[in-house]
Amino acid sequence: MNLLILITLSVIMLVMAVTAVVHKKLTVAVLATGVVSLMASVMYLLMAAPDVAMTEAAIGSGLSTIIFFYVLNKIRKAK
Amino acid sequence: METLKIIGAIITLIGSLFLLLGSIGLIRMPDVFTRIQAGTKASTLGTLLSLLGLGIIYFDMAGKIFLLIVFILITNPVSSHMLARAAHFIGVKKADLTVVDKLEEKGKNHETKNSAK
Amino acid sequence: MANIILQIAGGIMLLSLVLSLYRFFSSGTLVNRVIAFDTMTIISISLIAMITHYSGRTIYIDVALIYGLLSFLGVVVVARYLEKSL
Amino acid sequence: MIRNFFIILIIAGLAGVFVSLFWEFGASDTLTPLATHYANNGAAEVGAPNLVTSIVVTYRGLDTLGEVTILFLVAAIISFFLKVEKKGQKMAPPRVSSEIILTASKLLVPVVLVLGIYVFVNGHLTPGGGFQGGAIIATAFVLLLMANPRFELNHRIIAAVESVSGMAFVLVGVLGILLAGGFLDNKILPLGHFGKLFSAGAIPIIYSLVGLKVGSELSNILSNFQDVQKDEL
Repeated sequence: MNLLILITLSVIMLVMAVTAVVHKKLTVAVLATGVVSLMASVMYLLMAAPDVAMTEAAIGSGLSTIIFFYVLNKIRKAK
Repeated sequence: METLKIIGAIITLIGSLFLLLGSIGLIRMPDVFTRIQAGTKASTLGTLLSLLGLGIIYFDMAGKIFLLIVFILITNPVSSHMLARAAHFIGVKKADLTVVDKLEEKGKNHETKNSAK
Repeated sequence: MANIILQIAGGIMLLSLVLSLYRFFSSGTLVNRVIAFDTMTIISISLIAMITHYSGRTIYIDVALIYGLLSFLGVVVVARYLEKSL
Repeated sequence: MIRNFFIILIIAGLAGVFVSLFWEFGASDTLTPLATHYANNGAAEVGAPNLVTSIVVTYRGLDTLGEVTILFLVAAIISFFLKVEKKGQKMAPPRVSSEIILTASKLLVPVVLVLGIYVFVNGHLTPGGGFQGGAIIATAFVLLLMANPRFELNHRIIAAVESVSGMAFVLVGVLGILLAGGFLDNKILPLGHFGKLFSAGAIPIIYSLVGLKVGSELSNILSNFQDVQKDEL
Protein backbone atom coordinates (compact mmCIF):
# COMPACT_ATOMS: atom_id res chain seq x y z
CA MET A 1 0.00 0.00 0.00
CA ASN A 2 2.78 2.40 0.92
CA LEU A 3 4.46 1.72 -2.42
CA LEU A 4 1.21 2.46 -4.30
CA ILE A 5 0.77 5.77 -2.48
CA LEU A 6 4.42 6.61 -3.11
CA ILE A 7 4.20 5.92 -6.85
CA THR A 8 0.93 7.84 -7.32
CA LEU A 9 2.13 10.85 -5.37
CA SER A 10 5.44 10.97 -7.20
CA VAL A 11 3.71 10.80 -10.59
CA ILE A 12 1.47 13.70 -9.56
CA MET A 13 4.53 15.59 -8.31
CA LEU A 14 6.37 15.08 -11.60
CA VAL A 15 3.39 16.20 -13.69
CA MET A 16 2.94 19.29 -11.52
CA ALA A 17 6.64 20.16 -11.56
CA VAL A 18 6.72 19.99 -15.38
CA THR A 19 3.57 22.14 -15.46
CA ALA A 20 5.19 24.70 -13.19
CA VAL A 21 8.16 24.96 -15.53
CA VAL A 22 6.35 24.83 -18.88
CA HIS A 23 3.09 26.71 -18.32
CA LYS A 24 2.89 30.28 -19.60
CA LYS A 25 0.65 31.75 -16.88
CA LEU A 26 2.48 32.54 -13.64
CA THR A 27 -0.56 31.99 -11.44
CA VAL A 28 -0.94 28.43 -12.70
CA ALA A 29 2.76 27.82 -12.14
CA VAL A 30 2.49 29.02 -8.53
CA LEU A 31 -0.54 26.80 -7.92
CA ALA A 32 1.38 23.87 -9.40
CA THR A 33 4.27 24.47 -6.99
CA GLY A 34 1.71 24.52 -4.20
CA VAL A 35 0.49 21.09 -5.27
CA VAL A 36 4.10 19.87 -5.47
CA SER A 37 4.75 20.84 -1.86
CA LEU A 38 1.42 19.32 -0.81
CA MET A 39 2.41 15.97 -2.27
CA ALA A 40 5.98 16.32 -0.98
CA SER A 41 4.65 16.80 2.53
CA VAL A 42 2.61 13.58 2.35
CA MET A 43 5.63 11.77 0.93
CA TYR A 44 7.90 12.94 3.74
CA LEU A 45 5.36 11.49 6.15
CA LEU A 46 5.49 8.17 4.30
CA MET A 47 9.28 8.20 4.63
CA ALA A 48 8.94 8.54 8.43
CA ALA A 49 10.00 12.19 8.68
CA PRO A 50 7.10 13.97 10.41
CA ASP A 51 9.21 17.00 11.34
CA VAL A 52 10.10 17.71 7.73
CA ALA A 53 6.50 17.05 6.69
CA MET A 54 5.33 19.66 9.17
CA THR A 55 7.82 22.20 7.88
CA GLU A 56 6.79 21.53 4.29
CA ALA A 57 3.11 21.86 5.21
CA ALA A 58 3.54 25.12 7.07
CA ILE A 59 6.11 26.84 4.87
CA GLY A 60 6.04 25.20 1.43
CA SER A 61 2.32 24.86 1.00
CA GLY A 62 1.19 27.77 3.16
CA LEU A 63 3.52 30.71 3.49
CA SER A 64 5.41 30.50 0.19
CA THR A 65 2.19 30.31 -1.86
CA ILE A 66 0.90 33.35 0.03
CA ILE A 67 4.10 35.32 -0.58
CA PHE A 68 4.07 34.34 -4.28
CA PHE A 69 0.54 35.66 -4.64
CA TYR A 70 1.46 38.91 -2.90
CA VAL A 71 4.27 39.34 -5.43
CA LEU A 72 1.98 38.48 -8.36
CA ASN A 73 -0.52 41.06 -7.11
CA LYS A 74 2.24 43.67 -7.00
CA ILE A 75 3.30 42.80 -10.55
CA ARG A 76 -0.30 43.07 -11.74
CA LYS A 77 -0.60 46.52 -10.20
CA ALA A 78 2.64 47.71 -11.75
CA LYS A 79 1.44 46.79 -15.25
CA MET B 1 -12.96 -5.28 19.78
CA GLU B 2 -12.67 -6.78 16.32
CA THR B 3 -16.24 -5.78 15.43
CA LEU B 4 -15.49 -2.22 16.54
CA LYS B 5 -12.49 -2.16 14.22
CA ILE B 6 -14.59 -3.42 11.32
CA ILE B 7 -17.27 -0.80 12.00
CA GLY B 8 -14.59 1.91 11.96
CA ALA B 9 -13.12 0.57 8.75
CA ILE B 10 -16.53 0.54 7.06
CA ILE B 11 -17.17 4.15 8.14
CA THR B 12 -13.78 5.08 6.66
CA LEU B 13 -14.69 3.29 3.44
CA ILE B 14 -17.94 5.26 3.20
CA GLY B 15 -15.95 8.44 3.76
CA SER B 16 -13.54 7.60 0.96
CA LEU B 17 -16.51 6.88 -1.32
CA PHE B 18 -17.77 10.39 -0.57
CA LEU B 19 -14.33 11.75 -1.49
CA LEU B 20 -14.56 9.86 -4.78
CA LEU B 21 -18.05 11.26 -5.38
CA GLY B 22 -16.72 14.74 -4.70
CA SER B 23 -14.00 14.47 -7.30
CA ILE B 24 -16.36 12.88 -9.82
CA GLY B 25 -18.66 15.85 -9.24
CA LEU B 26 -15.67 18.12 -9.83
CA ILE B 27 -15.39 16.66 -13.33
CA ARG B 28 -19.07 16.26 -14.19
CA MET B 29 -20.59 19.52 -12.94
CA PRO B 30 -21.33 22.18 -15.56
CA ASP B 31 -20.02 25.44 -14.07
CA VAL B 32 -17.72 26.86 -11.42
CA PHE B 33 -20.22 27.29 -8.60
CA THR B 34 -21.65 23.79 -8.76
CA ARG B 35 -18.09 22.49 -8.94
CA ILE B 36 -17.20 24.38 -5.78
CA GLN B 37 -20.18 22.83 -4.09
CA ALA B 38 -19.30 19.31 -5.20
CA GLY B 39 -15.61 19.68 -4.51
CA THR B 40 -15.89 21.02 -0.99
CA LYS B 41 -19.18 19.79 0.45
CA ALA B 42 -18.78 16.17 -0.54
CA SER B 43 -15.10 16.06 0.33
CA THR B 44 -15.71 17.71 3.70
CA LEU B 45 -18.22 15.00 4.55
CA GLY B 46 -15.86 12.36 3.24
CA THR B 47 -12.96 13.63 5.34
CA LEU B 48 -15.15 13.82 8.42
CA LEU B 49 -16.38 10.26 7.99
CA SER B 50 -12.95 8.80 7.31
CA LEU B 51 -11.47 10.60 10.33
CA LEU B 52 -14.38 9.39 12.45
CA GLY B 53 -13.72 5.81 11.41
CA LEU B 54 -10.04 6.11 12.29
CA GLY B 55 -11.00 7.65 15.63
CA ILE B 56 -13.16 4.60 16.37
CA ILE B 57 -10.28 2.29 15.52
CA TYR B 58 -7.62 4.17 17.51
CA PHE B 59 -9.08 5.38 20.78
CA ASP B 60 -5.80 6.95 21.90
CA MET B 61 -5.89 9.59 19.19
CA ALA B 62 -9.63 10.22 19.42
CA GLY B 63 -9.09 13.59 21.12
CA LYS B 64 -6.83 14.94 18.39
CA ILE B 65 -9.17 13.58 15.71
CA PHE B 66 -12.10 15.36 17.34
CA LEU B 67 -10.06 18.58 17.28
CA LEU B 68 -9.20 17.97 13.63
CA ILE B 69 -12.87 17.44 12.75
CA VAL B 70 -13.76 20.74 14.43
CA PHE B 71 -10.99 22.55 12.53
CA ILE B 72 -12.11 21.11 9.20
CA LEU B 73 -15.72 22.00 9.92
CA ILE B 74 -14.65 25.60 10.54
CA THR B 75 -12.08 26.09 7.79
CA ASN B 76 -13.41 24.31 4.70
CA PRO B 77 -16.65 26.30 4.34
CA VAL B 78 -14.67 29.53 4.74
CA SER B 79 -12.34 28.74 1.86
CA SER B 80 -15.14 27.59 -0.44
CA HIS B 81 -17.20 30.67 0.43
CA MET B 82 -14.31 33.03 -0.33
CA LEU B 83 -13.65 31.24 -3.61
CA ALA B 84 -17.30 31.37 -4.70
CA ARG B 85 -17.53 35.03 -3.75
CA ALA B 86 -14.42 35.90 -5.73
CA ALA B 87 -15.69 33.92 -8.72
CA HIS B 88 -18.97 35.81 -8.55
CA PHE B 89 -17.27 39.18 -8.38
CA ILE B 90 -14.98 38.60 -11.34
CA GLY B 91 -17.97 37.55 -13.38
CA VAL B 92 -17.46 33.88 -14.03
CA LYS B 93 -20.03 32.50 -16.44
CA LYS B 94 -22.91 30.71 -14.77
CA ALA B 95 -24.49 27.57 -16.18
CA ASP B 96 -27.65 27.92 -18.24
CA LEU B 97 -29.59 26.04 -15.60
CA THR B 98 -29.00 28.74 -12.97
CA VAL B 99 -32.33 29.95 -11.59
CA VAL B 100 -31.61 32.29 -8.72
CA ASP B 101 -28.66 34.54 -7.81
CA LYS B 102 -29.28 36.25 -4.51
CA LEU B 103 -25.89 37.96 -4.28
CA GLU B 104 -26.40 39.73 -7.60
CA GLU B 105 -29.88 40.91 -6.59
CA LYS B 106 -28.51 42.16 -3.29
CA GLY B 107 -25.68 43.98 -5.06
CA LYS B 108 -28.12 45.68 -7.45
CA ASN B 109 -30.28 46.82 -4.56
CA HIS B 110 -27.20 48.15 -2.84
CA GLU B 111 -26.11 50.09 -5.92
CA THR B 112 -29.52 51.67 -6.41
CA LYS B 113 -29.55 52.72 -2.77
CA ASN B 114 -26.13 54.31 -3.13
CA SER B 115 -27.09 56.19 -6.28
CA ALA B 116 -30.28 57.45 -4.66
CA LYS B 117 -28.18 59.03 -1.93
CA MET C 1 -10.60 -7.85 7.66
CA ALA C 2 -10.46 -4.28 8.92
CA ASN C 3 -7.04 -3.84 7.36
CA ILE C 4 -8.25 -4.92 3.93
CA ILE C 5 -11.19 -2.49 4.05
CA LEU C 6 -8.87 0.33 5.09
CA GLN C 7 -6.51 -0.47 2.21
CA ILE C 8 -9.40 -0.31 -0.24
CA ALA C 9 -10.36 3.06 1.28
CA GLY C 10 -6.82 4.34 0.74
CA GLY C 11 -6.92 3.20 -2.87
CA ILE C 12 -10.19 5.05 -3.43
CA MET C 13 -8.65 8.21 -1.93
CA LEU C 14 -5.71 7.97 -4.34
CA LEU C 15 -8.15 7.53 -7.23
CA SER C 16 -10.07 10.66 -6.23
CA LEU C 17 -6.77 12.55 -5.95
CA VAL C 18 -5.99 11.62 -9.56
CA LEU C 19 -9.51 12.56 -10.69
CA SER C 20 -9.21 16.02 -9.18
CA LEU C 21 -5.86 16.31 -10.92
CA TYR C 22 -7.78 15.84 -14.19
CA ARG C 23 -9.89 18.89 -13.34
CA PHE C 24 -6.69 20.87 -12.79
CA PHE C 25 -5.70 20.38 -16.42
CA SER C 26 -8.98 20.33 -18.35
CA SER C 27 -10.98 23.58 -18.82
CA GLY C 28 -8.36 26.13 -18.13
CA THR C 29 -9.64 29.05 -16.10
CA LEU C 30 -7.82 29.83 -12.88
CA VAL C 31 -10.92 29.39 -10.71
CA ASN C 32 -11.32 25.79 -11.87
CA ARG C 33 -7.72 25.05 -11.03
CA VAL C 34 -8.09 26.57 -7.58
CA ILE C 35 -11.13 24.38 -6.94
CA ALA C 36 -9.07 21.35 -7.90
CA PHE C 37 -6.27 22.53 -5.57
CA ASP C 38 -8.73 22.95 -2.70
CA THR C 39 -10.17 19.48 -3.22
CA MET C 40 -6.67 18.00 -3.36
CA THR C 41 -5.74 19.57 -0.03
CA ILE C 42 -8.92 18.22 1.58
CA ILE C 43 -8.29 14.73 0.21
CA SER C 44 -4.68 14.77 1.32
CA ILE C 45 -5.73 15.50 4.91
CA SER C 46 -7.59 12.20 5.02
CA LEU C 47 -4.71 10.54 3.17
CA ILE C 48 -2.36 11.68 5.96
CA ALA C 49 -4.78 10.22 8.50
CA MET C 50 -4.72 6.93 6.57
CA ILE C 51 -0.90 6.97 6.55
CA THR C 52 -0.96 7.16 10.36
CA HIS C 53 -2.84 3.86 10.21
CA TYR C 54 -0.58 2.21 7.62
CA SER C 55 2.62 3.14 9.42
CA GLY C 56 1.09 2.44 12.82
CA ARG C 57 2.42 5.58 14.51
CA THR C 58 -0.40 7.63 15.97
CA ILE C 59 1.90 10.59 16.55
CA TYR C 60 1.69 11.45 12.83
CA ILE C 61 -1.81 12.85 13.32
CA ASP C 62 -0.18 16.12 14.45
CA VAL C 63 0.80 16.80 10.84
CA ALA C 64 -2.84 16.35 9.77
CA LEU C 65 -3.84 18.77 12.54
CA ILE C 66 -1.56 21.46 11.15
CA TYR C 67 -2.68 20.72 7.60
CA GLY C 68 -6.34 20.99 8.54
CA LEU C 69 -5.80 24.35 10.14
CA LEU C 70 -3.46 25.94 7.61
CA SER C 71 -4.27 24.53 4.19
CA PHE C 72 -7.36 26.66 3.64
CA LEU C 73 -5.34 29.87 3.83
CA GLY C 74 -3.73 29.33 0.44
CA VAL C 75 -7.15 29.12 -1.20
CA VAL C 76 -8.36 32.21 0.68
CA VAL C 77 -5.32 34.15 -0.53
CA VAL C 78 -5.97 33.10 -4.13
CA ALA C 79 -9.60 34.18 -3.74
CA ARG C 80 -8.47 37.57 -2.44
CA TYR C 81 -6.07 37.82 -5.40
CA LEU C 82 -8.89 37.03 -7.83
CA GLU C 83 -11.23 39.69 -6.48
CA LYS C 84 -8.36 42.22 -6.52
CA SER C 85 -8.49 43.18 -2.87
CA LEU C 86 -5.32 41.65 -1.50
CA MET D 1 17.32 23.97 -35.52
CA ILE D 2 20.90 23.48 -34.40
CA ARG D 3 20.06 25.16 -31.10
CA ASN D 4 17.15 22.78 -30.50
CA PHE D 5 19.41 19.87 -31.35
CA PHE D 6 21.92 20.98 -28.73
CA ILE D 7 19.19 21.40 -26.13
CA ILE D 8 17.92 17.87 -26.81
CA LEU D 9 21.49 16.57 -26.65
CA ILE D 10 22.08 18.24 -23.27
CA ILE D 11 18.79 16.88 -21.89
CA ALA D 12 19.66 13.38 -23.14
CA GLY D 13 23.08 13.64 -21.50
CA LEU D 14 21.55 14.72 -18.18
CA ALA D 15 19.06 11.86 -18.44
CA GLY D 16 21.94 9.44 -18.97
CA VAL D 17 23.74 10.78 -15.88
CA PHE D 18 20.61 10.47 -13.74
CA VAL D 19 19.83 6.98 -15.00
CA SER D 20 23.34 5.83 -14.10
CA LEU D 21 22.98 7.43 -10.66
CA PHE D 22 19.61 5.74 -10.26
CA TRP D 23 21.01 2.31 -11.01
CA GLU D 24 23.83 2.86 -8.54
CA PHE D 25 21.43 3.94 -5.81
CA GLY D 26 20.67 1.62 -2.96
CA ALA D 27 19.31 2.61 0.42
CA SER D 28 21.90 1.66 3.02
CA ASP D 29 20.52 -0.16 6.03
CA THR D 30 23.59 0.31 8.21
CA LEU D 31 24.07 3.50 10.21
CA THR D 32 27.31 5.45 10.28
CA PRO D 33 29.16 5.38 13.64
CA LEU D 34 27.99 8.90 14.53
CA ALA D 35 24.36 8.03 13.78
CA THR D 36 24.72 4.83 15.81
CA HIS D 37 25.93 6.86 18.77
CA TYR D 38 22.99 9.26 18.48
CA ALA D 39 20.48 6.43 18.13
CA ASN D 40 21.84 4.47 21.08
CA ASN D 41 22.75 7.18 23.58
CA GLY D 42 20.71 10.20 22.43
CA ALA D 43 17.62 9.51 24.50
CA ALA D 44 19.63 8.83 27.67
CA GLU D 45 21.96 11.81 27.26
CA VAL D 46 19.44 14.46 26.27
CA GLY D 47 16.21 13.04 27.68
CA ALA D 48 14.00 13.86 24.68
CA PRO D 49 11.82 11.16 23.06
CA ASN D 50 11.99 12.97 19.72
CA LEU D 51 15.55 12.26 18.60
CA VAL D 52 15.43 14.82 15.79
CA THR D 53 14.88 17.54 18.37
CA SER D 54 17.82 16.46 20.46
CA ILE D 55 20.07 16.49 17.40
CA VAL D 56 18.80 19.84 16.13
CA VAL D 57 18.90 21.64 19.45
CA THR D 58 21.82 20.23 21.39
CA TYR D 59 24.18 18.11 19.28
CA ARG D 60 23.89 20.44 16.29
CA GLY D 61 22.70 23.54 18.12
CA LEU D 62 25.13 25.84 16.31
CA ASP D 63 23.42 25.00 13.00
CA THR D 64 20.11 26.20 14.43
CA LEU D 65 21.76 29.44 15.50
CA GLY D 66 23.09 29.88 11.96
CA GLU D 67 19.70 29.17 10.39
CA VAL D 68 18.00 31.70 12.63
CA THR D 69 20.68 34.24 11.73
CA ILE D 70 20.15 33.61 8.01
CA LEU D 71 16.39 34.09 8.46
CA PHE D 72 17.06 37.34 10.30
CA LEU D 73 19.27 38.53 7.44
CA VAL D 74 16.54 37.64 4.91
CA ALA D 75 13.96 39.59 6.87
CA ALA D 76 16.28 42.60 7.15
CA ILE D 77 17.12 42.58 3.44
CA ILE D 78 13.47 42.27 2.43
CA SER D 79 12.49 45.19 4.61
CA PHE D 80 15.38 47.17 3.13
CA PHE D 81 14.38 46.53 -0.49
CA LEU D 82 10.63 46.88 0.00
CA LYS D 83 10.89 50.20 1.75
CA VAL D 84 7.67 52.16 1.28
CA GLU D 85 7.96 55.84 0.62
CA LYS D 86 5.05 57.61 2.18
CA LYS D 87 3.86 60.01 -0.52
CA GLY D 88 0.56 60.86 1.08
CA GLN D 89 -1.38 59.09 -1.68
CA LYS D 90 -4.96 58.34 -0.92
CA MET D 91 -5.54 54.61 -0.89
CA ALA D 92 -8.63 53.14 -2.45
CA PRO D 93 -10.62 51.29 0.18
CA PRO D 94 -10.60 47.52 -0.38
CA ARG D 95 -13.69 45.50 -1.04
CA VAL D 96 -15.78 44.93 2.09
CA SER D 97 -14.95 41.58 3.66
CA SER D 98 -17.82 39.21 4.08
CA GLU D 99 -19.08 38.37 7.51
CA ILE D 100 -18.01 34.76 7.24
CA ILE D 101 -14.29 35.47 6.93
CA LEU D 102 -14.47 38.09 9.71
CA THR D 103 -16.09 35.59 12.07
CA ALA D 104 -13.71 32.84 11.02
CA SER D 105 -10.67 35.00 11.65
CA LYS D 106 -11.98 36.00 15.10
CA LEU D 107 -12.56 32.32 15.86
CA LEU D 108 -9.40 30.90 14.37
CA VAL D 109 -6.61 33.36 15.22
CA PRO D 110 -6.45 32.36 18.92
CA VAL D 111 -6.67 28.68 17.92
CA VAL D 112 -3.81 29.02 15.43
CA LEU D 113 -1.69 30.87 18.01
CA VAL D 114 -2.34 28.17 20.60
CA LEU D 115 -1.47 25.47 18.06
CA GLY D 116 1.81 27.21 17.25
CA ILE D 117 2.68 27.48 20.95
CA TYR D 118 1.75 23.81 21.42
CA VAL D 119 4.00 22.81 18.54
CA PHE D 120 7.10 24.55 19.82
CA VAL D 121 6.62 23.85 23.52
CA ASN D 122 6.08 20.14 22.82
CA GLY D 123 8.97 20.05 20.36
CA HIS D 124 10.85 17.43 22.40
CA LEU D 125 7.84 15.08 22.66
CA THR D 126 5.95 15.29 19.37
CA PRO D 127 7.11 16.10 15.83
CA GLY D 128 7.60 19.78 15.32
CA GLY D 129 9.68 22.45 16.93
CA GLY D 130 10.69 26.05 16.79
CA PHE D 131 10.63 26.60 13.05
CA GLN D 132 7.29 24.91 12.50
CA GLY D 133 5.71 26.70 15.45
CA GLY D 134 7.07 30.04 14.25
CA ALA D 135 5.65 29.48 10.77
CA ILE D 136 2.25 28.65 12.27
CA ILE D 137 2.31 31.84 14.36
CA ALA D 138 3.09 33.85 11.23
CA THR D 139 0.12 32.18 9.55
CA ALA D 140 -2.17 33.58 12.25
CA PHE D 141 -1.02 37.02 11.10
CA VAL D 142 -1.93 36.09 7.50
CA LEU D 143 -5.41 35.16 8.72
CA LEU D 144 -5.80 38.62 10.25
CA LEU D 145 -4.71 40.12 6.94
CA MET D 146 -7.28 38.09 5.04
CA ALA D 147 -10.07 39.40 7.24
CA ASN D 148 -8.91 43.00 6.99
CA PRO D 149 -6.36 43.78 4.24
CA ARG D 150 -5.49 47.11 5.88
CA PHE D 151 -4.59 45.58 9.23
CA GLU D 152 -1.24 46.81 10.50
CA LEU D 153 1.06 45.02 12.86
CA ASN D 154 2.95 47.06 15.38
CA HIS D 155 6.54 46.95 14.14
CA ARG D 156 7.99 47.94 17.50
CA ILE D 157 6.45 44.93 19.24
CA ILE D 158 7.79 42.63 16.51
CA ALA D 159 11.27 44.13 16.79
CA ALA D 160 11.23 43.86 20.59
CA VAL D 161 10.08 40.22 20.58
CA GLU D 162 12.59 39.31 17.89
CA SER D 163 15.62 40.90 19.51
CA VAL D 164 14.79 39.78 23.06
CA SER D 165 14.25 36.17 22.00
CA GLY D 166 17.43 36.15 19.91
CA MET D 167 19.46 37.56 22.82
CA ALA D 168 17.97 35.06 25.23
CA PHE D 169 18.72 32.20 22.83
CA VAL D 170 22.41 33.10 22.72
CA LEU D 171 22.40 33.69 26.49
CA VAL D 172 21.05 30.18 27.14
CA GLY D 173 23.79 28.85 24.86
CA VAL D 174 26.50 30.70 26.77
CA LEU D 175 25.03 29.48 30.08
CA GLY D 176 25.53 26.00 28.67
CA ILE D 177 29.26 26.73 28.35
CA LEU D 178 29.47 28.08 31.90
CA LEU D 179 27.34 25.53 33.76
CA ALA D 180 27.47 22.37 31.62
CA GLY D 181 29.41 20.71 28.85
CA GLY D 182 29.36 23.21 26.01
CA PHE D 183 27.50 25.73 23.88
CA LEU D 184 23.71 25.09 23.95
CA ASP D 185 24.07 22.14 26.31
CA ASN D 186 20.64 21.38 27.71
CA LYS D 187 21.78 20.04 31.07
CA ILE D 188 21.74 23.45 32.76
CA LEU D 189 18.31 22.38 34.00
CA PRO D 190 17.48 18.94 35.45
CA LEU D 191 16.52 16.35 32.85
CA GLY D 192 13.35 15.34 34.67
CA HIS D 193 11.11 12.42 33.86
CA PHE D 194 11.48 11.01 30.36
CA GLY D 195 8.43 11.90 28.26
CA LYS D 196 6.97 14.61 30.49
CA LEU D 197 6.43 18.20 29.36
CA PHE D 198 8.99 19.73 31.73
CA SER D 199 11.85 17.43 30.90
CA ALA D 200 14.87 17.29 28.61
CA GLY D 201 16.60 20.15 30.40
CA ALA D 202 16.55 23.46 28.57
CA ILE D 203 15.12 22.18 25.27
CA PRO D 204 11.56 23.57 25.78
CA ILE D 205 12.99 26.98 26.66
CA ILE D 206 15.36 27.01 23.68
CA TYR D 207 12.62 25.91 21.31
CA SER D 208 10.19 28.53 22.64
CA LEU D 209 12.78 31.22 22.03
CA VAL D 210 13.48 29.92 18.51
CA GLY D 211 9.75 29.76 17.80
CA LEU D 212 9.15 33.34 18.94
CA LYS D 213 12.12 34.57 16.89
CA VAL D 214 11.11 32.73 13.71
CA GLY D 215 7.46 33.75 14.11
CA SER D 216 8.30 37.43 14.49
CA GLU D 217 10.72 37.34 11.54
CA LEU D 218 8.22 35.67 9.19
CA SER D 219 5.49 38.09 10.33
CA ASN D 220 7.85 40.93 9.60
CA ILE D 221 8.46 39.62 6.05
CA LEU D 222 4.71 39.28 5.43
CA SER D 223 4.03 42.69 6.88
CA ASN D 224 6.58 44.22 4.49
CA PHE D 225 4.92 42.55 1.50
CA GLN D 226 1.56 43.87 2.65
CA ASP D 227 2.91 47.41 3.01
CA VAL D 228 4.05 47.32 -0.61
CA GLN D 229 0.57 46.25 -1.73
CA LYS D 230 -0.98 49.33 -0.16
CA ASP D 231 1.44 51.60 -1.92
CA GLU D 232 -0.06 52.20 -5.36
CA LEU D 233 -3.68 51.38 -4.98
